[in-house]
Amino acid sequence: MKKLINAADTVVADALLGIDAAHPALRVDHEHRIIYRADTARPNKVGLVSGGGSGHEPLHGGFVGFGMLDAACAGEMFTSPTPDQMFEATTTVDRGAGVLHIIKNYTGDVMNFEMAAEMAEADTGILVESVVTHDDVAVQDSLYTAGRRGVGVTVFVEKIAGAAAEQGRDLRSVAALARRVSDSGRSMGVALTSGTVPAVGKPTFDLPDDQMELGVGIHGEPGRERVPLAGAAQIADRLLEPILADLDFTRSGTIVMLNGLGGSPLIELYVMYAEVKKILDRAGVDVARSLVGNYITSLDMAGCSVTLLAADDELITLWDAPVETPGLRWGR
Amino acid sequence: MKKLINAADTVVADALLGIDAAHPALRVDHEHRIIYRADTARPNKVGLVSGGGSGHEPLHGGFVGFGMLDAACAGEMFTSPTPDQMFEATTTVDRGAGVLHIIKNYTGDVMNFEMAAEMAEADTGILVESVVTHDDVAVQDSLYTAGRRGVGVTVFVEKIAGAAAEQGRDLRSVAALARRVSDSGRSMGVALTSGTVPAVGKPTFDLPDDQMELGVGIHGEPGRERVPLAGAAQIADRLLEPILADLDFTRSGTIVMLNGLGGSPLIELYVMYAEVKKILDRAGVDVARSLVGNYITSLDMAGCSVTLLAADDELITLWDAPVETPGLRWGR
Amino acid sequence: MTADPSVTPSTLTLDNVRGWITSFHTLVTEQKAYLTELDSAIGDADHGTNLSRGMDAVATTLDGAAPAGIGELLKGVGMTLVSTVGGASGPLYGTFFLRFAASAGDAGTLDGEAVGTALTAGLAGVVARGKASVGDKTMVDALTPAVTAWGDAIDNGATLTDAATAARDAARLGSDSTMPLVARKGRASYLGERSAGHLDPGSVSTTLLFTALAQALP
Amino acid sequence: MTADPSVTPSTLTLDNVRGWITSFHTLVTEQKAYLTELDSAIGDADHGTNLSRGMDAVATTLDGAAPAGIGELLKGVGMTLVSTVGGASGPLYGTFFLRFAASAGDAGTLDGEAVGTALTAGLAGVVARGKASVGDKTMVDALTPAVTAWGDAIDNGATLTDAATAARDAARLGSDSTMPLVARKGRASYLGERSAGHLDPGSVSTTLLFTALAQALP
Ligand SMILES: Nc1ncnc2c1ncn2[C@@H]1O[C@H](COP(=O)(O)OP(=O)(O)O)[C@@H](O)[C@H]1O
Ligand SMILES: Nc1ncnc2c1ncn2[C@@H]1O[C@H](COP(=O)(O)OP(=O)(O)O)[C@@H](O)[C@H]1O
Ligand SMILES: [Mg+2]
Ligand SMILES: [Mg+2]
Ligand SMILES: [Mg+2]
Ligand SMILES: [Mg+2]
Repeated sequence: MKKLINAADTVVADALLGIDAAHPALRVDHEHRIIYRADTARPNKVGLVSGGGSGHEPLHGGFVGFGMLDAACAGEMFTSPTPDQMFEATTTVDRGAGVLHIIKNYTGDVMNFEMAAEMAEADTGILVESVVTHDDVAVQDSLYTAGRRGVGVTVFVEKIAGAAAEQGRDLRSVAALARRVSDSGRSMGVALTSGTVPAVGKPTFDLPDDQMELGVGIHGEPGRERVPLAGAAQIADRLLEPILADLDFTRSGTIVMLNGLGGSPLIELYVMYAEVKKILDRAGVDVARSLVGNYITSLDMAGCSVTLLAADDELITLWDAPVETPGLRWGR
Repeated sequence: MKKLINAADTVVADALLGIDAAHPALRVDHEHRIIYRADTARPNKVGLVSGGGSGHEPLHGGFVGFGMLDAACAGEMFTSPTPDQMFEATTTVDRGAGVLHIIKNYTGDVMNFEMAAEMAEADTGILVESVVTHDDVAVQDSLYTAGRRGVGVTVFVEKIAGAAAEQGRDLRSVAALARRVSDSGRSMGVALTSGTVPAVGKPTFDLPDDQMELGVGIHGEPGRERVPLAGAAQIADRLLEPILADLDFTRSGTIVMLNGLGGSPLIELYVMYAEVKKILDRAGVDVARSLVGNYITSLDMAGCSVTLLAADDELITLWDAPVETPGLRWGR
Repeated sequence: MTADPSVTPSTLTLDNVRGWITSFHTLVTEQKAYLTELDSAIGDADHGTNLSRGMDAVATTLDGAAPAGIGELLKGVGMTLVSTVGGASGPLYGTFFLRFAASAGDAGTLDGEAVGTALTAGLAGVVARGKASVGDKTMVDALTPAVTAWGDAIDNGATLTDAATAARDAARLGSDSTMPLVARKGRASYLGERSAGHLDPGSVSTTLLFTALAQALP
Repeated sequence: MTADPSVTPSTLTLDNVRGWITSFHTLVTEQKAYLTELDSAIGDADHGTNLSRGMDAVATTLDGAAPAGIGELLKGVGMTLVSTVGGASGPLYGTFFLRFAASAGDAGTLDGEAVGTALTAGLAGVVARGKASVGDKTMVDALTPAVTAWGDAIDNGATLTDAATAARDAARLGSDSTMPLVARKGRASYLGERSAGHLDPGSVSTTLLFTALAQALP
């Protein structure tokens, strides 16, 4: 394992020091491992809290700031943060209008956030709503399973709900919007190599030199199938096929994210995006907005994921609204 | 070699297709492999042209846009672009006020840009000035060698000269400013692994599991020395020691860039930045602004570099000026 | 542990409970790598790390604490687990101990029936939180038969020691039964058919929980 | 190649020049991997790729072109190299051919002395562009002795064939001499002392250039 770290068990704490030092617009509570906006949101703005295991940077801490999250809770590497973190964040960011929890659908995250919401409502009366993202089409969806994993659409939910909250909408309306965004997105990823969790010290899974893992999860969860390594065009095809089969993206504009998983250089992401765009053009999908880069990663995993969001004019307007975070910034 | 590409010899062309598709604010001349601003700069703005080998994304194409470059020429992987590309870019972006060439100090880049400038002045009368960046302290500087390599400070030159050009300064003044920035920056990098050039198909250099290459170049050029792998704190020390020995950074504000080389995840860059910041604080260096992320990369090389720029109020004001490019964006 | 091993206990004392937690800590520490290895086959390779981080914190908290009753002691355990483990197992083990504690109240000792009631409350909390049924390939597959076995043993007049042994054996059988199952809850469910052929890590740590209880009731 | 091999040529014809470029293309193609390997030791592993990309483009350009004179032909070669090679070798080889072409002008044939003058002009261009001296461990270390050897041979009344052979041998010796040197120009100079013990790739490709000339003047 070759990593720019001090020790496996200090990575999260050390990275939080770096985030704190690098971004004067953020404030970090190191005891609770919470990243806040340094400025105070105005009274009656709905608060937005997200969080999850570390190792997916810039998600979530890199999306804290004007027009997006008010706080992000950092868990251990790939491990959900604990309810007391979310409770602390929730009480801190509440400005009287309640707080929305944005949760990626993993059993641990859902349960920890649930406990935090119960604590907040019981102990303080703060209204909490939550949205659970579940956009990974690699996973079969069913009432009898844990459901689909939450991945790329989480970035869209945080941006769009953040813009709505900044505009002064109330908790119910922001939560409904967030759920609409979550339901309108689909994602699929591919790994060329496994990431390495520092505490484990070796790659999470072995992948032969001539194979790739299609439908991989952002914690290195195995995907749909292991297939021979292919060219960018074929990879794009195999990522988009299940996405386009799952939801009709031809009835509105679409926001597309070509996301790097951490170990793939930008030039490769652009190569992939070119192929994705060709397929979308052929499929009659109108790309209204696009993002290419590392937004929701899996440590040093080589590979990428594609997220499509069916976005009507309201969502696109909110997407375009000003945002000022380390990970996304425009309009200010 | 595991890469998200179609074929080794189409990577640059394919990536340019992706850049074109992803960024409506850019326009790509695929024949000449030039990335332009899609809008036209106003008359009499000094034009800024840079370029270099591909594989360092977002440099340079990701820094084209309002407040930064007018055009970037993309060479083959790690190979300087050719004079006809720079000639074409120069004549296209000239708005009557002349053009500044921003060149990283590598023999090939310098000679190719030189020929382009000769062509432009001889064939069209366009005034061309140039700045050659040479900030890599890993390399011994001397009149009898090719001099230091141009690396991270190039990002600062492009941003600050871009802001000055946007403000309407004339060619001489923009060029002088660019040279001042170039002379005020120092960089040093470290590789944990080698990147792999697609056409070569295997890592440029072998690095044992327990060693790192200190002072590596962005094309995988060997560095100062190969030393045992160390923790983030020691690495930060060994990167900053030669930088701080080479120039006094305590006499003004400093802009710091902690740059990832392409294969290292953001969480590790933050860990490194925390250590860098501690050392700078101890050394009495006042960090006025900072950047943490992938800005000048070396394909999928794991590792990072640090760049320090001694920045007086003028430089910091220009740094803060609005910029709208895929790689850097604020104020708009 | 100050329990006198020569006496067959007829109640679970505060000291027994402390011994239970201490033994669980020891077992989790010993089996940390094994639990993580099980989790790397069908999860994300952290169950051992998670639980041992939590039990280390529990040990630190308990050290020097002088809780007045079983409820207070186990509430502390539950809260510590909730706030240090994270992941799926944190809320689940945390809820288990919190509900057990609530059932135990400020009692200083619990008889076999009261322990059964508290265990049942803990199980109900886990099910309410995780919504898993037996057969979903989770810790519930070990916890459910263990709690049932305890109750049955006490109903049949067994000593606490025998009840704990029966519960431990039932947990182990329940854990073993997860091997062929396809997971329907938790991270392993993403694997679908490929989750079959592996033990569920949480069911193995649950077996440790009852092994620890049996060790604390010698 | 339409040159009649049974006749010892006394001038360099347009056909000889075409043969020179064709042979250089063939040799560069054959030695592409070797040149890149040399460049990976002390450079960036692309000299073979660069030069062969350029010579492939030259071959395509020349194919079907009917230049009126040596100058026109080699100007095309130079411009193609400049616009397709990139890196350090592009401007250097490009400048070499452009200066050679300018010296040759619209002549259809060149005698030995005129070839010497053109070679000298090419060398001067390379030095002006790259500012390297003999001993800096660059292509100049092969080019300089080769040009000198050609001139000396012609001054001593040698045939063009013998002059070309002498130039080729001098280039090779010059290239071999780069082995122990510490590079002072180009990418290898970043290595300092560690550049010693390796051949300079550009000097090896320059040897191929004169090997090709000798092949074209049989
Ligand atoms: N919904 C659930 N109900 C009961 N137990 C569950 C549930 N989901 C997961 N588990 C248990 O949690 C264990 C995994 O714990 P752990 O690895 O610590 O958390 P995570 O899955 O978040 O990494 C599984 O082996 C399983 O026994
Ligand atoms: N300043 C210079 N003068 C003469 N030749 C040079 C100079 N710099 C480099 N070279 C030659 O160029 C060769 C490298 O060419 P190439 O690998 O194609 O370009 P790059 O170094 O840009 O990758 C070196 O081996 C050397 O012979
Ligand atoms: Mg986990
Ligand atoms: Mg090169
Ligand atoms: Mg786990
Ligand atoms: Mg080279």
